[in-house]
Amino acid sequence: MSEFEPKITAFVCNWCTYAGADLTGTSRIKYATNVRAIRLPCTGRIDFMLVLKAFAQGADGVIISGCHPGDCHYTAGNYHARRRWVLFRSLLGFVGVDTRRIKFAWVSAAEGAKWADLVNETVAEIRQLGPFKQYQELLALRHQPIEVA
Amino acid sequence: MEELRAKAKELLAAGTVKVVVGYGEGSDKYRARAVFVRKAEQADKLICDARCQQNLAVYLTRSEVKAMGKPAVVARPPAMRTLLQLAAERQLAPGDVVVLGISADGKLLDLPDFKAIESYVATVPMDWESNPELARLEAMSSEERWAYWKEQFSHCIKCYACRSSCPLCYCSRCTVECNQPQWIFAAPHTLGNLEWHVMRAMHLAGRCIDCGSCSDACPVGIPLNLLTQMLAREVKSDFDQVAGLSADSEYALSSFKPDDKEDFIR
Amino acid sequence: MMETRILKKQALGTLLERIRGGGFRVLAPSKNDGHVVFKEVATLADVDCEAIQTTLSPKAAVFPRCEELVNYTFTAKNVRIEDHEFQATPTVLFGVRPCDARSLAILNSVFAWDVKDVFFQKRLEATTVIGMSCTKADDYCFCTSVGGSPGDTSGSDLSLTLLGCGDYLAEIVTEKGRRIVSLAEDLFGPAGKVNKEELLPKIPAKFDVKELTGKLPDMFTRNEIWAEQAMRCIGCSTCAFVCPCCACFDIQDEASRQGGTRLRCWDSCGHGQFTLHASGHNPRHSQGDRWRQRIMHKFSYFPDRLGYIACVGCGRCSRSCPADMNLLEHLESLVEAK
Amino acid sequence: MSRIGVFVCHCGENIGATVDCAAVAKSCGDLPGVVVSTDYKYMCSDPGQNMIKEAIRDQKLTGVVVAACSPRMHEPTFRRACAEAGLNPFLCEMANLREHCSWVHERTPETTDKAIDLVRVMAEKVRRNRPLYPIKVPVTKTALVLGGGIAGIQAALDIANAGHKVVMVEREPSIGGHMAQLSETFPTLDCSQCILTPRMVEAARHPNITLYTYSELESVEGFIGNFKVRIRKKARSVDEKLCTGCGLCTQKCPNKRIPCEFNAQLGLRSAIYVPFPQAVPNKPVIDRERCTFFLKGKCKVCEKVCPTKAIRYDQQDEIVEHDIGAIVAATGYEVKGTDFFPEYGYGKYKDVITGLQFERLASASGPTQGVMKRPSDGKTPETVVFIACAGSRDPAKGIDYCSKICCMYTAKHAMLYKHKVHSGKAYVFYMDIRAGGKMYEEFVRRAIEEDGVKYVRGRVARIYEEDGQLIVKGADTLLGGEPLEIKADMVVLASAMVASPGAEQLAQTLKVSYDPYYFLSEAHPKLKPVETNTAGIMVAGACQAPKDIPESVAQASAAAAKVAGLFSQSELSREPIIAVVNRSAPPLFSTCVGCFLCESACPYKAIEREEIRGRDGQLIKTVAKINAGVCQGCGTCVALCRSKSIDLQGYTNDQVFAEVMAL
Repeated sequence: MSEFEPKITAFVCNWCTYAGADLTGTSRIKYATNVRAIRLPCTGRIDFMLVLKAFAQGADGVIISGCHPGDCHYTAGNYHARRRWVLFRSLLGFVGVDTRRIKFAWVSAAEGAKWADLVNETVAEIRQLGPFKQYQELLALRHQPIEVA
Repeated sequence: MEELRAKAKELLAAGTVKVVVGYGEGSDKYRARAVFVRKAEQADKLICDARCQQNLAVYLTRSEVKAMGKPAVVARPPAMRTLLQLAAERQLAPGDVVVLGISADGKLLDLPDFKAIESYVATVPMDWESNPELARLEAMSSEERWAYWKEQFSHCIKCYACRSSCPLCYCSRCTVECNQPQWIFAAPHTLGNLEWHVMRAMHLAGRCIDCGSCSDACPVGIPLNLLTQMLAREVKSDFDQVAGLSADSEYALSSFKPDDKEDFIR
Repeated sequence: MMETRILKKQALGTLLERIRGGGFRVLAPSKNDGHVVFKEVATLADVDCEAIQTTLSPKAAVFPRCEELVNYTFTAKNVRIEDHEFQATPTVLFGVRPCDARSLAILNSVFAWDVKDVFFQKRLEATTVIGMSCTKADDYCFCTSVGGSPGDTSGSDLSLTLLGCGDYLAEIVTEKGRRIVSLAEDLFGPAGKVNKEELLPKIPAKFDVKELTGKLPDMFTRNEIWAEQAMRCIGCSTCAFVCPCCACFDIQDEASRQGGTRLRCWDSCGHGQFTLHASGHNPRHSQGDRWRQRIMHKFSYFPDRLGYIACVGCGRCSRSCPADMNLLEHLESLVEAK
Repeated sequence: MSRIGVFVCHCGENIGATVDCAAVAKSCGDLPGVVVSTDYKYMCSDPGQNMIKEAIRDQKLTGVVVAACSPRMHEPTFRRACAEAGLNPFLCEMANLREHCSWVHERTPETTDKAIDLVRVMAEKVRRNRPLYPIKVPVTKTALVLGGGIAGIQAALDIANAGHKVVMVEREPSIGGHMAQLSETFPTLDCSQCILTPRMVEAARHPNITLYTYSELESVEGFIGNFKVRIRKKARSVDEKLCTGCGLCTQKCPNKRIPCEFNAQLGLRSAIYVPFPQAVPNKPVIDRERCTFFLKGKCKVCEKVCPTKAIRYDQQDEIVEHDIGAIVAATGYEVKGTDFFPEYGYGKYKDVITGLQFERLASASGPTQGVMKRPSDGKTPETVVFIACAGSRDPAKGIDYCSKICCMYTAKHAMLYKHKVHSGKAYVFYMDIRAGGKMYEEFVRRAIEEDGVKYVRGRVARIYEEDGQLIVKGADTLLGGEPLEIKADMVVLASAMVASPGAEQLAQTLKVSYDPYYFLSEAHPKLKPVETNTAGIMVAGACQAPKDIPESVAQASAAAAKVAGLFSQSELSREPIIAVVNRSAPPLFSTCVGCFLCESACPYKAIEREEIRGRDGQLIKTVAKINAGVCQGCGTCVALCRSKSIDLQGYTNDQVFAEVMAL
């Protein structure tokens, strides 16, 4: 049986994490192929609904990463984002989502190695957690006719 | 009750307000309903007793009610908090509304302005501070909570009574109605319902004044206020902010402190 | 003349077993966190026929809250569309109140109007209704004002009426009903003389529905009436969703890059967005406009075009309304209006 | 209907060796809306770019995806190419197959799959791209130079000489910076002050330069071409207009026991003081933390003696505001003090000094008038040990980098010492000698060969005091690590150069990123070494990284050239990646309900209020409006807006959503 390969969607800011991931490349540090990064200008731009949409597209895990506090290219986008994540994460936890499936990290433009570690660790952890069956079950249920209350 | 009627009469007779949004007799002896008293002589329709729990502030942002002219509103503490929050969100300006405040024990309060409302609501505890159901859910394992909410959300028929009854859901276009892109599965299947309720709770995080209208209105009995209560508690514990206590409060999600909680961030 | 039998009190559970054994799914009123709704039941113990009404009507069995219509897949440069092939599950709706039972025919009149809706038809075809006469009513019930009665058998295939002794009077209304009885002939004894009317609650007619339907066409422009009635309406669609007769639906596409599914979901004319045009114009701009539509549709357009009043007087809308909009009260005042 | 072209670049072997580019091109040809999909060795080469241009023309493309390197690298290149072919440049997107794929993965089918996914994401995005047009903003042709050291002075003079106004802010009471403290400079042994002070005077007198000393940057708002800065002029307690700089006050001040900053704590100064004789401006300040009057309420000697009545005890800090078009940060560095080194006595041995202190000892204007006397007892040190790499290149100390100037100044120090104390012995402990630079190697060689400085390759493990002498224990690694013990009269640490205090706060005020050592980050290490990633803000000198004088000056001139370039246009074109509040048909006009919760979330205060009025002038509603000149396009408001009434051009909800759905 082939090992479960998690599907992971990453939302990263342009100035720190995307650049940091560029540096990972420039430094030729290898990491797992499971992650697809979506580039946004700032963590402040990351709508929490995007995370739900990533799960609805079958992601088993999500990475959200941007500039360290104080480093935001836009001064404070990451601070606003951080508050949003505090609440969103608690809310998902409250409805029973295993919040280990969403990784938050500050990765600066200088932290190419940290990006590689983050990806590898996330892949390893999600591999351990297994497919996001709870969500996938709901996805599959979508097209069942709802004939009863 | 007589005091309330007299006050309403006075306000209408003097032309201070054009409509008094209050409670009147409902379909049966268990129900009260919103009434819109526009003539002093109709003020006797107003009642005030334990049945009168609907948050009437919900009507203040409706164009039909706005068109009537300046309103007075019969407000219990949750509705008072609503008025403050609506003011903080620029949906009401001081002087836009006369408040006929009703204390928790049913007395008519003299609340001439927002400052007075602020002082009063500061003394009223909110339900989220002590709801045992919150603690019960939190004591569950993640899997149990998921099972619980999956069951609850499977009942949701997406009638949007939660939204319609919520005095802070005053948007002219709700996210669920955006279809370019379609952010939320609008269909009433469990996943679509989960997305809807998570989205709605997030949009009320830091704004919900805990009136419980959403769960009261839900025809299938989903305890939706647990979601917003849990967030209200987080907002208090993590950011030390409480919605609905001040007419110029900061919104928790558009303010920050450099040392906000981040123990979950690598 | 319809055949009547007696079903022994103790035999009800066995009947359910036989029905299930006959390959039917049984949907019956059942408790759900304090609400009684139609759910699949395994045994009689799951069934709760005590409540005057279930919170939601049984219409989902034939008109699901959400159902798949069409699937499509994206290929290299094309879209492949596939009809959704489905087999309706043979279903017995058990313990259906006479008002709800009548609603299926009303729904059918819409879904079989010009185009026969295959999804609805297949489900209806596969559905057998075992009605249960009312033993009590409340102030929200007004079936008798819109042509029904607490003992009406017209929408049922098999109708049960609780007798004083605890046994049930069984009226076999249709061939489908007879099939159910044939699964358990031994449980049905011969019926003696029963005065059914005596067993039923008395629900006096509250208004003359003919007068109402006659009057409404001229009331379209009476905006003040509609606005006044709808003043406290908060514009949710609880009334429509709990209604056994409301048939409005919305089409939702759920697509991903591989393809998608077209879903039919309940919708309501009470929603502000229901008639919102792409231009931004909304012909039913105010809640009063939408309330008028609701009333006109049920009591004027529907009878005019389909011969049915799209209301069975179950009273659910009024019971569930978060703002205490009371349909009966509003209908009465319309009849009285000058 | 979209007509998308996909262009997959091999980047030579860089992508091609790991990703099956042909397979990517083939697979992406089947994506919806894609009409051309092809691969090529080097897309960024002329033939590569021509291929794209031809496809745009021939195939009437409505969108282009270049699957190549990072968009941070070549997005401008390909967008320009598209524009040249008549396609709006914002209809071109890049999929990062190199940095995010080929360079970080092995050649496996999964890597190619990922590459296809990355292209698909961008193809889905580009289908939803809309043509965008640059935003024109006016440019205020006044530069702000932060820091009055040699870098700041050079930048200010160059900009001012190019004909533009300059506002120069210096934290200390005088400009001059560290260079003013130096005795001689390598490799020519020019007198530092002799070459610096004329520049200081020139800067102060320049008609285009407004100088604020004893002042600090309070806040910066706005953006390139349109900054609004507030500068805090700290209270000097002296009316600069009346003061003639006669110096009577400093002579008569009764409190003269204050360690002198200019002399690196080796000398003393008064409470009212001019930092050094050639200070510019040559006007004193009262050190309020040490002035007897401010501490005890009595004294006022300076006021009594001042012939022009210029003393102002009640002077308040003053905030001045300037409209600024560009900013040059030249805030310099500091060196680690001796207290940083436990192994060298934590600063408790008076005769263990830093290189900067040595500069003052060797300086003719210093506390000893340039005579070599050791701090503890004033004795002429007969044996001096110089320790290079004190703190630098030492991960254990948290300073991994090379301070760069120490090799050279240590050679200079040893040489100066030998020139002053002919009989003295000078030892230099070093790790490596880094003497890259014009005449640098020759200079070090001269110290060794002509002046007889003894270079020992090795580290000093410990210094302790014994009988009034410093025992320096080290090892000579060239002699196989043989332990070495030197009895020294004085030890000079070439202590590490670090970011100046407050650098982190400055970076945050300027919204400029910085490295883990708080040195300001340049926008690109090679190609944009003087710009920061915040448009309109340049860096010069040692605030960016350790540098010597010629490098600082060169970078300052480069920064000045960038500023002059910016100021050469009267308006500036900005990327149209900004937020926009929607407008819709009446009666809604916009889905914005005017809650203005976005207002405080905007880091730039770009959200304004707009009143929508009917034809009769009646107010219909008040909605949010984004100031296109101020918005920087972070999108925080977009994610915050509940009704999705704000969108971000270039990263619209529709685009981002489609990207997620493409996975």
